[in-house]
Amino acid sequence: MEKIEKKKQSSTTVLQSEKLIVQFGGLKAINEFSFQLSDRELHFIIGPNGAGKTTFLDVLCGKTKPTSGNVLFKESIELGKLYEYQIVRKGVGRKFQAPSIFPSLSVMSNLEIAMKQQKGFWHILRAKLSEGDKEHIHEMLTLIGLKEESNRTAGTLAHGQKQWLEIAMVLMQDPELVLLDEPIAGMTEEEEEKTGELLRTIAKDRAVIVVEHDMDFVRKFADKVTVMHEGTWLCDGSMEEVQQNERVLEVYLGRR
Amino acid sequence: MSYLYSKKTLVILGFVILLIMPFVLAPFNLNLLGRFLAYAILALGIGVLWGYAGILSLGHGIFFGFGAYAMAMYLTLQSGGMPDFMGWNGITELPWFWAIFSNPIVAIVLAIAVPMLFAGILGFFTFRNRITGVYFTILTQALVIVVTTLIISQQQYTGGTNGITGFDTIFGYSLNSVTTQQMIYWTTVIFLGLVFLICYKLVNSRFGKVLIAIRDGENRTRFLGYNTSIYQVIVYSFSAGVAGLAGMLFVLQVGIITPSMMGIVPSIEMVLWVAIGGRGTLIGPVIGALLTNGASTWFSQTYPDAWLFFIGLVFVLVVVFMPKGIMGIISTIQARRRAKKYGKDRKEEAKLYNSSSI
Amino acid sequence: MSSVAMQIFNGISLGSVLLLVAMGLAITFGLMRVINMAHGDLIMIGAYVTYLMQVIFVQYIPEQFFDWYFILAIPAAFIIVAGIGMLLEFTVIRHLYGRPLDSLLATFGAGLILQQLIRTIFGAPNVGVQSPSFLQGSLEIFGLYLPFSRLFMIGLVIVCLGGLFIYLYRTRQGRRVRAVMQNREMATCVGISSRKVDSLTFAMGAGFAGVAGCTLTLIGPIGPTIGLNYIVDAFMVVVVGGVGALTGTVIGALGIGVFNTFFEYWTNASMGKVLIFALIIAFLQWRPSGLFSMKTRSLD
Amino acid sequence: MKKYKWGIALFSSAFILSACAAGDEAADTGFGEASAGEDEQSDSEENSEEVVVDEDSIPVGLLHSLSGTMAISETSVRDAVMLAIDEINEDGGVLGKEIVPIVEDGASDEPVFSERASKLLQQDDVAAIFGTWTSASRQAVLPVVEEHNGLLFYPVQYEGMESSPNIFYNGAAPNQQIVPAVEWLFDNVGDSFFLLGSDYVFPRTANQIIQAQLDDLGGEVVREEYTPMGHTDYNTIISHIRDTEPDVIFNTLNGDSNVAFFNQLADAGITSDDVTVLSVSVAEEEIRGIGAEVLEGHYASWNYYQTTDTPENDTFVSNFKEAYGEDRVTGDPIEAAYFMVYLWAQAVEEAGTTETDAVREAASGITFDAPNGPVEIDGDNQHVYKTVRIGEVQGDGQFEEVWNSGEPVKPDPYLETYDWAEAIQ
Repeated sequence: MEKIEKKKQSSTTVLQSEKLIVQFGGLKAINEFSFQLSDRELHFIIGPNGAGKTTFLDVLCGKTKPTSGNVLFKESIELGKLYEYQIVRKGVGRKFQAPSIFPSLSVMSNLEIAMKQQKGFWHILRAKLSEGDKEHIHEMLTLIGLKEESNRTAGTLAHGQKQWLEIAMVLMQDPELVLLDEPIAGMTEEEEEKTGELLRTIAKDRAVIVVEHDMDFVRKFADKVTVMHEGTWLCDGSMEEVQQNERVLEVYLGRR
Repeated sequence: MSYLYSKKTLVILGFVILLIMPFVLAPFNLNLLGRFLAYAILALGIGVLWGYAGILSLGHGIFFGFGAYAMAMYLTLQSGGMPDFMGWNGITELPWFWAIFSNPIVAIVLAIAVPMLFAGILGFFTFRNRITGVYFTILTQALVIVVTTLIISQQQYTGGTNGITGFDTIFGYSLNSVTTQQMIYWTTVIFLGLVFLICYKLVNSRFGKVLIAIRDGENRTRFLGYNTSIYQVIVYSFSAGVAGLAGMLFVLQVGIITPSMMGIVPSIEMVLWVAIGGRGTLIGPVIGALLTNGASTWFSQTYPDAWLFFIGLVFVLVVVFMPKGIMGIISTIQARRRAKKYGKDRKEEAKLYNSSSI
Repeated sequence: MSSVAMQIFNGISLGSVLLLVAMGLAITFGLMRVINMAHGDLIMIGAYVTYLMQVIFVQYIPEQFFDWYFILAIPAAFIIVAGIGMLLEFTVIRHLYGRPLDSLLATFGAGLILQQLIRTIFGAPNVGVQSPSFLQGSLEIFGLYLPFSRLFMIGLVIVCLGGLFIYLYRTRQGRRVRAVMQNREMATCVGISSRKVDSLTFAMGAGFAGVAGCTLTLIGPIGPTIGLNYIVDAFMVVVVGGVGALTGTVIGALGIGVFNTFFEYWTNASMGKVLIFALIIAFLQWRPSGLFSMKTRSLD
Repeated sequence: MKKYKWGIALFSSAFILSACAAGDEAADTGFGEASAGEDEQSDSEENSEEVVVDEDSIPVGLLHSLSGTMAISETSVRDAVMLAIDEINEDGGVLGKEIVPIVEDGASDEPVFSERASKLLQQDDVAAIFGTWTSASRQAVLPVVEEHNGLLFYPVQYEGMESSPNIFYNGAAPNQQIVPAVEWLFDNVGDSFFLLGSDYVFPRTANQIIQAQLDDLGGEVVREEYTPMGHTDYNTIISHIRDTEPDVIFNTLNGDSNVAFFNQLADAGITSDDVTVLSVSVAEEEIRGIGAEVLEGHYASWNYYQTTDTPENDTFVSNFKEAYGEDRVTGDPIEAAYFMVYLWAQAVEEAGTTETDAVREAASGITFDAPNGPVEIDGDNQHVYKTVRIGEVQGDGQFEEVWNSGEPVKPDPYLETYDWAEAIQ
């Protein structure tokens, strides 16, 4: 019932999954999960450990192939059938849970190779950093507050700075859909706040899916929340709505 | 910025020193240096592959061997027609895959192209199937066994364990005359310079940065939209081509190539030159190849019974305690000096900025 | 028909040799991710321990007990080579955890040192040992000749595997080993000394190399450089079987043994070798992480 | 700042260059400090750095693998050459001068052999090189000695098909080992042959010769098998042997593989009563590695055994044991390495100089009473006349001679005197 309603509302659906199943051996990490995402939406996915949140992101970015079902990006692109790099080139960017930047390259170089560009080797071999590119990178550095550190080796940045750098690397690709896996893990309160603001800025131009555990953070910044449980869809809505949901309380608090 | 200038100057200075060596060294020593320089070219290829792209191949001996065999086949054909071993192995007509090597240009092109193609095809399947790291390394060892066993068992076409030797002229000049050897030496130096330059351009381009990215996080690079396996194939193939070139120059100065020079142990030793010199740099492999071979020549002359102890110990110590090799020590000393000069608080910073790209 | 049966036996017997050689490596490489190129040289030392044991028996023990030298040599080889392994772990390997490719290069250097050490002590020429009389000759059934030495090796491999299995899965110490290998940090948190476990595990892997060296004296030469004959084969077994999976190692060894024997029987020894290694390369394209692999969910 | 770094880089390249030049200096100081040399000479050891070369001495090169896989065989050969040099020096040397050995390690690596050979010829200016074992290493040295007009004395039996004016071949040519062995086996044992060898040049060439010879004799080759170097599993081969039931296994395996083959043959219950194995690469030294008990009753074909009954051999064996230990054994290549030094010394005496062309000329027809009997250099091909001997392995690891050719056989590396060998020439 609910689902049908939603479909009507969203004229610009960015992402849509129907009855997605991912199986590891005997375990169904994702079981008939259906999901929908509108453009410019800051969408949080929450759920207890093992709910399948990260696996869902893995499917979206091509790291894991679905066992059955598929995910449609921009209504026509079947993500389940593409390689990782092809998915990226279609406009899906992902930030991983542990900061995975390139420690031995400078901050600048990290962004340089992340930049939206033709990424075939022939083009890359001859590529030069143009003034426009530099300006673009500097804008991004300003956004994440690392302007001063542009020549520093990325491996020497502080933890929070690495997280931002990775977000910046995702943004440099100018994606239409950004996937973030626990972006504030290990951050100080101040950094969390900054990250939240950053997410809002990002979501102005594109759809964002965030997997997060920190409920205060979710409450503060989420447009919409989807709750997953044991690989299935449990409910969605605003944070307030979700918090009222009987089944969510059951799952989180073990109430029956 | 000023040191960048002087860094280049010093590389050029080193290059010039190498160029004038024929006027300084006796022919025998020149020949020795020449073959070390051929090794240095090989080491450069391995250095780019391993130091920058993080791919450890323990099978570069076969690419080196391909190049060497190609040149040796050409030299044999133009020195005296059909090789002796075919005669007493009952082969009366030159097989086609020998005949094409009678043209020097074809031989030189194939010496580089065959390794590149071979590495390209193998790499295409291997990297596409995401075989990297340790698995790739072990796979290259299997490859060495396949190729060397084949060469040995096809004695009638390859000369078997004796390899190919006994050629003594090139373009009508005696291969062993002092002038010819000098020419070959200079050719080697010039090719070393050229390969160095190409590698330098390569690793300092965006391509080089992508290679480092693949080394440090292959999956992450893929999620930036790069088809990493193509990059790996390209750099593997490039490195194989460089090895082929080195093999070609090597055989000109040594006059023999046998399957035992392409085996597992030589292939590991090639990598160790790079480790000793310093991976992740370009000067490191060159210095490593020259120093290790120079030292092993000197040591085994002086202490023939004990030099294995020594070289084994050096390998262990370098890999365990100096993972960046000689170049690593140099930059540590340098960082320390800089720290002394600018005070303690800059010490950390000094470490941060030592991203040397040569 | 009987020749096919004979080849199957030959294949199994070659497989058991490969398994003996690879078992220690399956531990050091499979469980600890250390690529021990000196494994072949540890095998070589195991063989020299056997030789030494024979020399001691010939000189000091009455002749009627001669055959016992071999029985005693097996535990002796295990203990002595395990000791050398422990020393190697302490001096070299422990600095290299998490750097598998570096461990390959460093242990290659260590192997050179071991070779030269043995050459200095025992001289460059090969030495010979006499097989104990109870392992000479062969069992003849249904027109097949099954050499006692081969049957002994198959038996020994089963015993070693059984011992290893019981150790890993049925003892406290074994549980600790598995705990450390699966999650080092977690294991340290619950109070397991990972240093001790590393050291013991590596020593055990080395010890099995010693046992392999000891039994290889029944069929092969003993010289300072014999390690090289076995090391690459051993790696192939572990990789084909799947790193970290003992079952895989067993199947990998038997598979390579049987295929190799048939290839060799149908063509010749060189072509057999070429074919089996080509097959391994092709196989790895199909299953990059071997027959049995542990799936992990972490990035890289 | 960076200059420091590059200073080190330059320093290290300077080091390499000086390493290259190290040999040079050694030679130079040798000549320059001739007078100071005598004191050092008295306590000089085998170390080549301490070798002092002056007008009263003649430098010779010893080029063998002292490390790597071939060290197994080659160190004993080097020992034999050293023994001969010491003996000659004790007798007053050559041309009244002392022979000074300069030992180099070929490291079982062909480029190293060629490099060391050029070092010996160019820097040390040696009068002759004694050395190499494998055909590959000999062929690596061949162009070097030809280019610099040096002399190489080669001590091992080999596949023939070669005669360089700068090499003296002191081991058996095929017609001094393989051909008579096949003939003897055909006459005394049987006519079906199983050919087994390591996969390299000598076995493959030897087997071609045997094939041609058996075709001529009316014998049969039931199967030809080659195993890669370092092969240790002979079960499959043994199955083939069972299947084909040959009278004779003609064995050209190299040292290491012999151990595996004979052990496994014995384990399979196949003894010398069932099939006769004749080996051409198994000498006394190899028997010790294989174990005499599994070899007992099998045969070998050589020109010399430790048990060869000549007065020269008694002296040789006792001197060898005295010098290197009671437990050491001699053998064919060791003996060849020993007498080739005497042949060279005699040729130098004859020529009155160590100059290559003169020595080569003088060498033709030189004779010497070697431990294996009289030997003579054949001036046509620079091989040596030698007596062929077939021996049976005894329980103590020694051979008992069962047949010999009676007189030294003329070497014929290209088998020109055999009609059946036309296809191979």
